[in-house]
Amino acid sequence: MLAESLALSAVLFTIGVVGVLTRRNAIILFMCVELMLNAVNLSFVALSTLYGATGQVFVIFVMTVAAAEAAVGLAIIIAIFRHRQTVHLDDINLLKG
Amino acid sequence: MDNTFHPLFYGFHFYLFGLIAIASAILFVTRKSPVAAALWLINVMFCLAALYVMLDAQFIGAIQVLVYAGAIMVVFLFVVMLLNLGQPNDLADVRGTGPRIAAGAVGLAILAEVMVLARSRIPEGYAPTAAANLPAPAADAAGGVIAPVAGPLFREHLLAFELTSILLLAAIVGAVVIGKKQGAADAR
Amino acid sequence: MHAFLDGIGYNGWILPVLLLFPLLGALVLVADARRFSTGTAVEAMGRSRSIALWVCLAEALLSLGLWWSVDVSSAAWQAAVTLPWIPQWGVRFAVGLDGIALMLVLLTTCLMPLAVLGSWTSIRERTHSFYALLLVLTTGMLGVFMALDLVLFYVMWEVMLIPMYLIIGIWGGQRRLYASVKFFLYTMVGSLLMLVAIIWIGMVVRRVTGAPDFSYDTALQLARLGPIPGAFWAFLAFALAFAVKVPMWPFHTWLPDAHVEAPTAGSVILAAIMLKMGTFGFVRFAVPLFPEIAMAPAVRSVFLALAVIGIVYGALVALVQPDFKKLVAYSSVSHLGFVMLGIFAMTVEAMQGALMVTISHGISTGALFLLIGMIYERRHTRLLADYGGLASVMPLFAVALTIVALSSIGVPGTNGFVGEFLVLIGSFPTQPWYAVVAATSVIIAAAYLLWAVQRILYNPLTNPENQALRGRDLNWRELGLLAPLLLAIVWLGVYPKPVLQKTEAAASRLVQQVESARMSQQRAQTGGGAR
Amino acid sequence: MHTDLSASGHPLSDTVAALAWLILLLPLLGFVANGLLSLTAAAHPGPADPSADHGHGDASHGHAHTIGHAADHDDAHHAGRHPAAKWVSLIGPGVLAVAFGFALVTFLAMRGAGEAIHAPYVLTLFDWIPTGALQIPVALQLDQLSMVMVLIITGIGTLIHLFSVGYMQDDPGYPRYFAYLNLFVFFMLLLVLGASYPLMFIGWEGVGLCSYLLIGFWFSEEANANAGKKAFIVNRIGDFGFLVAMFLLFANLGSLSYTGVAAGAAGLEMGGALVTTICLFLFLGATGKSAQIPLYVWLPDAMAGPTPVSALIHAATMVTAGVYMIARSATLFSLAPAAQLTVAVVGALTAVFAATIGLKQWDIKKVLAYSTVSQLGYMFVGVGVGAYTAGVFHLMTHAFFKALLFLGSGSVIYAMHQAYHATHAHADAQDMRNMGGLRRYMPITSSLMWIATLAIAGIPPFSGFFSKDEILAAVFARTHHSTLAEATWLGIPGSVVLYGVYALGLAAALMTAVYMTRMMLYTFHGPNRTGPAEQGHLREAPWIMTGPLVVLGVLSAVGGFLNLPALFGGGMSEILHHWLEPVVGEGTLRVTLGEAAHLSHATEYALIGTAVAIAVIGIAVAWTRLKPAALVPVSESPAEQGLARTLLNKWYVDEAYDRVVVQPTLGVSRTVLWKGLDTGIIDGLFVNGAGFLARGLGWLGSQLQTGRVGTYAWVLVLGAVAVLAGFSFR
Repeated sequence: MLAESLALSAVLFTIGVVGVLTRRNAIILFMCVELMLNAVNLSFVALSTLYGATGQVFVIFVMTVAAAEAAVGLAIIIAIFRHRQTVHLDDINLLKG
Repeated sequence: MDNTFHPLFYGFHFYLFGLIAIASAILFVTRKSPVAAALWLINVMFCLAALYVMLDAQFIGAIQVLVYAGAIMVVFLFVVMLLNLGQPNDLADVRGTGPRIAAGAVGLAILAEVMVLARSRIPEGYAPTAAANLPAPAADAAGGVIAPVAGPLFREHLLAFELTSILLLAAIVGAVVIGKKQGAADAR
Repeated sequence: MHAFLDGIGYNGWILPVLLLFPLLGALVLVADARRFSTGTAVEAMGRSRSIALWVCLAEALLSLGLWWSVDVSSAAWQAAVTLPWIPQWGVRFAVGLDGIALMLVLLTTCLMPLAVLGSWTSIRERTHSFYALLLVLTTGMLGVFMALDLVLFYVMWEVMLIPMYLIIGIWGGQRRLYASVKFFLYTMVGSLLMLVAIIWIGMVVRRVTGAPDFSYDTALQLARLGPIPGAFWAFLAFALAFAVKVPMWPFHTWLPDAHVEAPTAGSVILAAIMLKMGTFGFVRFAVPLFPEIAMAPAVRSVFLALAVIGIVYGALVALVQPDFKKLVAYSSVSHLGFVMLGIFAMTVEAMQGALMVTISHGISTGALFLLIGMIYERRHTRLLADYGGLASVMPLFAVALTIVALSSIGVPGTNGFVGEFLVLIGSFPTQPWYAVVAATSVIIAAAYLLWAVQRILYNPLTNPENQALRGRDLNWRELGLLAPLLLAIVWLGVYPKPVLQKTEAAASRLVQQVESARMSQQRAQTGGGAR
Repeated sequence: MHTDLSASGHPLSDTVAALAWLILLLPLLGFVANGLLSLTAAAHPGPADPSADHGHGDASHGHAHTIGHAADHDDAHHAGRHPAAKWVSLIGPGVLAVAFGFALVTFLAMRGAGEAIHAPYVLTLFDWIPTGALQIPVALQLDQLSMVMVLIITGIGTLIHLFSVGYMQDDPGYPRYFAYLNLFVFFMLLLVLGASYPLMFIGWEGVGLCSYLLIGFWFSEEANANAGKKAFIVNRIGDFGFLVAMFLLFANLGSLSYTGVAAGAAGLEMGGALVTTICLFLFLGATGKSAQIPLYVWLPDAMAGPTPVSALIHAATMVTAGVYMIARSATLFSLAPAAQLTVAVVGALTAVFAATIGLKQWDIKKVLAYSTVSQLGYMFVGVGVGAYTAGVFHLMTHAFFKALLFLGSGSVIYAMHQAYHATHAHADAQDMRNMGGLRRYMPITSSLMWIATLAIAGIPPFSGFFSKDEILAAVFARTHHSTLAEATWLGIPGSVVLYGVYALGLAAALMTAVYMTRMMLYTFHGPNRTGPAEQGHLREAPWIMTGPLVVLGVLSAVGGFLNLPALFGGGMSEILHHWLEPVVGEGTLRVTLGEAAHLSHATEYALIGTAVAIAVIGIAVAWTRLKPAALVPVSESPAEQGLARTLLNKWYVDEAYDRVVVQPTLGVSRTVLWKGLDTGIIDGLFVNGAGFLARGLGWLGSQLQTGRVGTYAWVLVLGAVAVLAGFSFR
């Protein structure tokens, strides 16, 4: 089942990317990133059947990182929302070049 | 191991959960309201958990459900509720048709490349050494399912483990500081 | 005189003292400025300019001893002083003089007091820093002429650049910022390439002898080892850096802007001394270090062509300049084109002529800029159209301007002629066509300068502002300032023998060295052909 | 200054000739003295702080009024005498008189040495440019040719200096005038006494400089300043030719001194390309200085200077420098028949061309100017055909009668000025239409001017006849059996060319007679047109001015006997020819293939007959056809029509030069070189272009930082795709 799971992971990852590119809402953007991370986890796990448990160890780390990222990201979104009353990414462009 | 005994059953379930995962992922991306999107994402996560279990990563499957779907997605939902973003109508969320087509094209491009790479020969440098090709981490009696994961976690990757813990700590402090009320920050 | 100089071991300490003395003067000025910050601007001006003048005069007097103490006939470096500086890299504080460098050092030290006197009343604010910069500039220039170590040469090259940039940038005219930045970037680009070449030489020496050594003499030995790969690019880097400074034709556009916007003293030094850095660089570094490349027919004809284009182009464009300073700037491009023609014609007469043109151009163009400064102080305009009929209200000025203009045109009996005549007659045997084309600039030079002099001195005195100049002819300071220059113009024109003899030995040594290198290269080619 | 008597063996070395450098030094001292007098009087150093513009200044303003101030008055003649005028009148001419005395004594010493002198006496003073192979000492060469020239210069120079004392006495720039005049004589002497081409070149450019200063003497008039500038630049074009000739000489013969060149020339082969090019470049130099066809345009404008200047510089001495130079390089020229033919042809063409313009000029000085250009053409024909003695002889006689004519016109103009000054009229004092009938008021000047006119026309026994006739005879003699006859000029055989030159010579002689008589008629005969009030004030110029005229009159009358053709003189004949034998003799013989011009007596008489007939016809035609009575003063006279107008406007040559040469050069250098290339391409494209490029790249970079997260996501993904593509296609 290795090939199929890798294919699935690729598809999920691509859907995540398409989501990131198309959606303008910060929250949904975050979720798409989460989806991409999950896709990666899947491929980790799939390959761990071949290369041993280190794959799964990495999945754990990925999850922790994802959790940390989500926490901080959401905190930021909340701070922005409180300040600008919107989560539209296009309106938040203070860092214009 | 399992597939040797009941290939059909194993294969069927595998494809079942795969398709469900893809469908819900597509639906997740196309939903207007963040809440619906979140729920579809949780669904994807459950399918993945199932796949993990089928791939002999039972611990990871449990963690997936427990941490990912349970904790992180709950936080997302919580934030959505907190900021009252639920109304789908006022958010012209999705970009115009032009960017969407472009995004689709990019997605296809990535898929195509991955397919090409998948078929290409794995260069000799990266091929798995014979030693690594030992049988799948059989659930030996003593450690149960977790032992094959816990062993390397606390032996080779101890440092990484400690670092992630520090990372989590930092994230927590960060989230608290950023999330604090605006007024308190100005008081300093 | 010799006994006296040897008695005090003059040659032993003079060159380092010449370098450090102006810096000392600059420090005194800086100290004085801080201690005296209470007084009015006019008092500050008085104090600072007199300090600067005394320092420059002392420097000039000190340097006059060199005329006797330097024995030009011997091949060794005269008054040489070598102190270890950065031993690991083989960099030494090595200074020394030969006939060519001697004349340029004397030109610098003698012109500096005149430059200070020239800006006696025209520089009014921040005078302390102005004169301090002038003194630092002197050190930089003298250092460039004396350096016998490539790294010291490069350091002095940069030390000279910064004060001039500030002088133009702070005390200049309206478009001074544009002009100073352009001047700085132009020279900087060139000199960075030169730095690369210097380091390349250091590395080649290290490869050959084991230890990196930047002294000029070892670099000279390098030339005798025959062709080294990459030597062409090193020569090109040196040549570009000096071509920008000369300025040779395509790289000259910084000169008119820098001259127009620089204050009088800045213009005088820029024209009289700093342009000679380029030609001195060619004579001292670019050609001797890479003789066979410099004299390769293709390279040589390119430089000759650029020189001659510079001569005719500079003269033609000077013909149509409305601004007198720009006119003189373009005429400098033309005169220095003569120097390059003399250098690359590579005969003793042409080389002597080239050195004679550098000295006489320094004197006559320096005097011309001083005169422009004087009328600019009175009328605050540089456009020739605003003047007319000054000869009847300012007779002394008229006499001085006529003599200096004639020397710049190159009328026999003045210094201009001797140099140009030697360059042309020296370069004719080897480059007949280049010499003839260059000779046509003699006509155009007469045209543009006489036309300019006529528009200033002669035409009817109609402009009331010019009539107001009636009682304000040159004052005693300005006359005292011009007297040595006019004297030098006539003296060098009638009896140039002493100067020519001072530079003859060095010039003929250079020519023989380059000719022998070229002959050996040709033999190698013809001989090599068989291999 | 050590007089290195290396030529001590020379017979002249112990005589007064050793002090030849004194002749040279005296005018220089005169210049320095007059210059100081002029400067000290005019110079008032300004206030210490020049930029303090305190309006019109304090007392110093008033004081400066008298000195150097009047120069900007239109009429510079009456602003009050210069305080140092007394001293200047003494120094100026005095210095020259002493020099002339010295020259005479040296001349007598040279005659005394008689035939013993074959080698020139070279007196080396000090080293000028000692570099490598080029050793140019400041050396004076005293031989027969330079002696003749020195005598002419100092002799006529003294007379003209005396005349100028009277003429320029009231001019405020009086010391400045004499300073320049003395400086001019110094450079002219240096030109003729120099022992090498560079020395001659110093004198060459020096006289050009002094003519620039003197033409533009009244510089407050823009026309005068322009004329001075034009003279210097046109001379400079000639000097370019001289320079290139010197380069060729040095590069090929290795030496620049006359003796060295003469020795080197022996090795050159006859009619070779090298020697022809050298001679042609020398001739280019000569055309610049002696106003021949291509470069003559500056001489008529040079009349803007004071009249004595025109007499000295633009008639007697400077313009003859070209003739002297060709005579001096006789050895070179005789080796290049093609070059000699060019000289002769250009000389003949100039003679005719200038004469045509002279016919229709109204300004008395312009008539004389064009007559000078024409007579110079004659001299070039003389030296061109190898008859160097004839050329020098005509040079000498021309110096006599042309100086007389110019000074005469000077005293006429002076008288007219006095008249107009008295009645405060503002009419042109030089225009012949305002003169007429001056014979009654200025009998001496008019009779002396008649002598000069007859001389220039070529009426025997006056000097002009002998010198002009000898040139024409020499041309005729060389039409067959001479190196010139065999040579070809642009394909035309030599003899045909020489016949053409002879014909042109006769035509020029005819026109000379016509315009000179026209000038005399209009100025001295017929009714007076100056105006009733002024007539009272018309009178002879003071003796200080008319004295030199008398001396010149005598010289023009008897000058011809210096070189009588062998036909008449018997023992007394060809004195000048024998005198110049050692210097130019050898060159002449080479041209005439060894024998002197062996015209049979019959042909000589025929030639003399035609020449005299031409002169008489010319005068008669002018006398009968011209009606001075019909003339009216300038104010009322109608504009010229047709050919007369073209001649008056000198065939529009100046305008042509301006449109063909001057304007295009200025236009090209302004639009193409300066604006186009310099500021446009080099500055605009490269320098500022580089700056613009840097700024552009900066701007481009900033466009990426839009602040929108979406953009960054896109860039990220595109980057990933690119990387993947890279791998997949590897």
